[in-house]
Amino acid sequence: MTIPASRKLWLGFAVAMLWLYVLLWPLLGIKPEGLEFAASTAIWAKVAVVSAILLALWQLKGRGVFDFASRPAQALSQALGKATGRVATWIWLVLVFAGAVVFPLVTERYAHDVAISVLVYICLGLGLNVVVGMAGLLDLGYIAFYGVGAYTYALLSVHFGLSFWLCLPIAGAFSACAGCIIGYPTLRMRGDYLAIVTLGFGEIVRIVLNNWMSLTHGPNGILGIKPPGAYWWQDGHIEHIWLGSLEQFYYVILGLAVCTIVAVHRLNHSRIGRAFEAVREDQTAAELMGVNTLGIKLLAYSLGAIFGGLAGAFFAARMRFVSPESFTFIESAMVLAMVVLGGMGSIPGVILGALALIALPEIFRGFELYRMFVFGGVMAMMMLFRPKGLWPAKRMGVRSEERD
Amino acid sequence: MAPAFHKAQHVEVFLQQLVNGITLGGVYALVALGYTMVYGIIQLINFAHGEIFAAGGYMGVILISWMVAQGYPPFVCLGVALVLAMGYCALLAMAVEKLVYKPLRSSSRLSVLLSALGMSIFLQNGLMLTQGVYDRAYPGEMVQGGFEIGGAVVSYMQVVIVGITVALLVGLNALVFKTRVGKAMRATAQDKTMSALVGINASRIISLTFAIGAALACAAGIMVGMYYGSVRYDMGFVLGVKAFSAAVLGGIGNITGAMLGGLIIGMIEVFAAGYISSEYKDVFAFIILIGVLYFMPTGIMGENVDDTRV
Amino acid sequence: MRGPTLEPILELKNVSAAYGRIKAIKGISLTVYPGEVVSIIGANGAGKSTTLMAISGVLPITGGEISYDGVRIDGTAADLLPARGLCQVPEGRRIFPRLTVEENLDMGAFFRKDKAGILHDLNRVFQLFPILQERRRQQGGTLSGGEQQMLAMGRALMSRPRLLLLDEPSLGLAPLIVQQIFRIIREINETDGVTVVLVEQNANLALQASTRGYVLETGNVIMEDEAGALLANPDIRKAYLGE
Amino acid sequence: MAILELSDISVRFGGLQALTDVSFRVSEGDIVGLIGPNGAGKTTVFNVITGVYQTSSGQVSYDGRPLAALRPHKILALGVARTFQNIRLFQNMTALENVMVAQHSRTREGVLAAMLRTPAQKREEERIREKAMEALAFMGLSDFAGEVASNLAYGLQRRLEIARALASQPQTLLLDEPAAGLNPAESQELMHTIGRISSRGISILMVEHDMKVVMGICRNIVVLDHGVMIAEGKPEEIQRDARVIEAYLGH
Repeated sequence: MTIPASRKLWLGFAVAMLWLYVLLWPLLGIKPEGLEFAASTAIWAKVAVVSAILLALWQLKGRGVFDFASRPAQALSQALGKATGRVATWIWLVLVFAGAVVFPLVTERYAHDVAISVLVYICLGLGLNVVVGMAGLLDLGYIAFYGVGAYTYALLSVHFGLSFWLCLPIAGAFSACAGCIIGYPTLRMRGDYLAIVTLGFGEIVRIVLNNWMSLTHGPNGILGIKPPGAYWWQDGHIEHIWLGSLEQFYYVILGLAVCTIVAVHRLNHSRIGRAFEAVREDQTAAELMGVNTLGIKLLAYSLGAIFGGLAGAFFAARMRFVSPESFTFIESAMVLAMVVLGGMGSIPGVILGALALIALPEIFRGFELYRMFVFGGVMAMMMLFRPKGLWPAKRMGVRSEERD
Repeated sequence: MAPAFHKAQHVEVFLQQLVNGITLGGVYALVALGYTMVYGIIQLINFAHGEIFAAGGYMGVILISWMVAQGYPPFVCLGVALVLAMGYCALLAMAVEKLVYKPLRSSSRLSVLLSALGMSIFLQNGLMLTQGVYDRAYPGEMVQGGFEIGGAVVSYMQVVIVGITVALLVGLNALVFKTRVGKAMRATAQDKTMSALVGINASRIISLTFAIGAALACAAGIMVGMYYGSVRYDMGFVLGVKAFSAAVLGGIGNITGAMLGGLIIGMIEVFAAGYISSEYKDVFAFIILIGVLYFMPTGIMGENVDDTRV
Repeated sequence: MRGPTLEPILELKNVSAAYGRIKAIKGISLTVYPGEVVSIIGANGAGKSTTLMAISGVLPITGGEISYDGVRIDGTAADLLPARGLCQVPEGRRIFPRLTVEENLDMGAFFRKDKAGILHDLNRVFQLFPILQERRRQQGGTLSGGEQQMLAMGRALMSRPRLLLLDEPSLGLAPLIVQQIFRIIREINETDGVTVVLVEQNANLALQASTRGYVLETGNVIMEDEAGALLANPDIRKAYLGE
Repeated sequence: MAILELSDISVRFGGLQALTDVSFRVSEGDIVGLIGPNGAGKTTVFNVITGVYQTSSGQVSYDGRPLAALRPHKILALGVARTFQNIRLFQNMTALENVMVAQHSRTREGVLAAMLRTPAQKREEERIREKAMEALAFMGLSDFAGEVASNLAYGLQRRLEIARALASQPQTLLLDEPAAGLNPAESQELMHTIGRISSRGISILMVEHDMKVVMGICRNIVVLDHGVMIAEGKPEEIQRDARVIEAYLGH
């Protein structure tokens, strides 16, 4: 790196920091009581120092200063990768699954609760992944299908006393219908219009839930939803019970999540999954290669909606209460963030994304307020530095440049 | 009650709605312009635009509160705050553009859209962290009183809002259609390579577009704050979607269309709230958005036939 | 026209460029002297337009050197070149369709501040293309193909170029209009002293209007000669029709 | 017998007349070259045949059936496959997956079968894979089956596009500038490949600039200029046709 280039970089950095101060100070420093500089300067200084250090490190890295450390580290990680790669995938799967099964036996109530939300979000993330990751259709109102599923079960349970297990497919069907209703008019639209229309649709669903008092009780929500019934091992023999403990719910959602994972995985490796991806990659070429793109997009929508609806029905059963508050845009954004963070189109990526966004903040509970702030920033930065996500969708094969 | 009295009352209500609709529609138009200009030039739905609007509302309350506390007269407060806050928002939008949109110029549209969404969440929560989760009230009644026309009450506040809106819209029109920079903006939106070949620096024009859109949104934020008396950190979300609907309704990329679309959406909302249901007033904008995209995707001033595209 | 003491106004040394993985030009060298009209001819896909886009700085080059007026210009941003007198009329004309004729012309002088000079040049453009004056309030997109070509050339002239790159000015135009366009190209060259690099598919037409010519085939220069000599050369036909 | 027939095709875009009364036919097993200067409307012809554009007047018929108002995927199902001027592979999918997609219209197993992985679905997937490998092998791409399309060298991407088109089991193949960007050795090989495709009984219509390729393998040539057909005939006739020479070289 030549000196003028690095000087230019630092000059740019100085301008950026000045700019940051101008943006930061008015928000914190102008008070009716008078102007104040201490608080904003303190925050600004922290940001400036941290980013200066990062910039310097990055520059040093560019000059190869850290090669002495990074080379062996890289070699080590490669060796590790090779070693783990030698263990067959199914062994890993069995280990993870076994871990998930014994998890509630070795942990506390609070951990069960967190684990249940992680699994619910995994289902949601995988469903959205079908739409966004596989078919490449940006959906910003995905949570609406979750809501449709939840209210379907809630209403059927409260008014007709229908069983959870019967309602599960009904909730899926209702969500699929909702998916078609929103999907159909948007099929011929350009990609980015789709984003805003789905966002609008999500809001419509929330507003309707909030105001249709006679059906949904509005913001008060619906109480008294029955939990799922099941045959459970109790007192030495199997008998029918109503699920009550978090542990029992955990196993239900674990089953649902596993089914979702298997279904999405199989779908991914079928002609339908390939058609989804072809539409994502190049819609015109896909159409010309024999894929009915309109039909395939509608299918992607309704499939995504079904997964969302199933998760919604579970959510209603587990909470035994639903209200419109659970289905806001922020929830949609959160599910989307999982998919993006984990890696669009990648199943392990989505699982990782759900863990990162739901479990991590639980660990850092003190920073609750900063959660969405950090999400937003990370989401934007991800697109700059790692657009394929933490665990990118895996493709076989090597690069041909390496070969020849 | 006599039927005649009924009728008079109907007319009054109608006039009142009309006045309110114009006020609200003007605000939507100001915000819609930012969406439409940015979309026209880099084909991006700038989700963060709604947050710029909210930031404008906050900057207004911050500056006006401070100046009122210093004892300046209301109109001076308003004028100075408007100018300073518009400058602030322009800088904010340019920073966002330089930081996350410019490096992604050659990436897929999905990537840019997601980073715009991320920026929107980031800014919204940034506002919440610095300004708190609760509503922040504008100081007292800035502009008090009003007058009556045919039974409809027009507050001076509404007059001020409509006045500022009209002035800004006229100014923008002059800028875009009369000045050289405005022509360069339109040229860049139509053909970036060609505009480089005649010596236009596209990056600078794009930055400028963000700055102008942000300044207008900021003014809208301040006026909404004054009109409703307070601002809230998440007020940019729903208003942003409505303003975007207005831009689409007018034909995205089209400046005159955005102004018209804003007015129409504002009217529809006010009349729907008045005559159909106030609970569902937000739904109508979304339904119109979906309907327009389905039945006439190029909007009322379709982008292929009109010259006012930026 | 070309004297031994004259410095070249444009010089390409072994320039290569690619669109993604497609190597569009593979080591092109050419020299243009002030006052010349040089044509670059060749079949579709030979790399003619790519060469112009590389000169104008729109397409970054992957090898070689480009000098203009004795100064290296490869790596210079495209929007800085018009102010230095290097201007291109790209293939397909690319007028701004929703700007009026007048606004299009004004954009040609975007970087200029001399009001009097601009007005003078505007009059010169209207003198060369009277039809543009008639249509000056009309939107560019509503003009016919020939008028659009004239507008594109007029827009380029508004920057008062010293070197004008013209890409396929005859594309899609009726023969009569083509004649007219080429007459004006000669006039711009002779009266206004603008050096012209002309890319054409229509080889005979281009060579008749030029002093020298280069023949491109699949990204390489395969022939270079005085225009008259190239016109008489039977191998040109082979380069086009593959006999 | 004509398998693909264009009669009096005209296409207008706004005020622009892209094609004017173009009529020609491609007989079964024929190799037809479609040539002409820039902007002559060659790719437009392809887009009309494959249903991307609608004609303003005239009719395209295939196997005696009019193609009007059919969506592109239906036209492919009838047996017309194409490649693209600017390569349009599914960039982030592997070569094998690219080719497998092309069989979409020839297969039928649905979502439920895929999720339950029914025996019929498994058999069908197996068949798709076999056919895809066959198409790759035909184009000499077996070694690259697992590679992501965007990582393939340019010449290989061109070949992969042809493999993808072949995997849809077409009777007619439209090639849009298959030799663009290839070096002389690769063009030579391409000519050989086109010959092999033709010998499988597939009719070929190709747009190409490289006259060595066109003159070398096409049995018939159609020349367009300004959207008008100016000549049609055998290669040697075309090379001597005064109107063709004028269109290319001027006068």
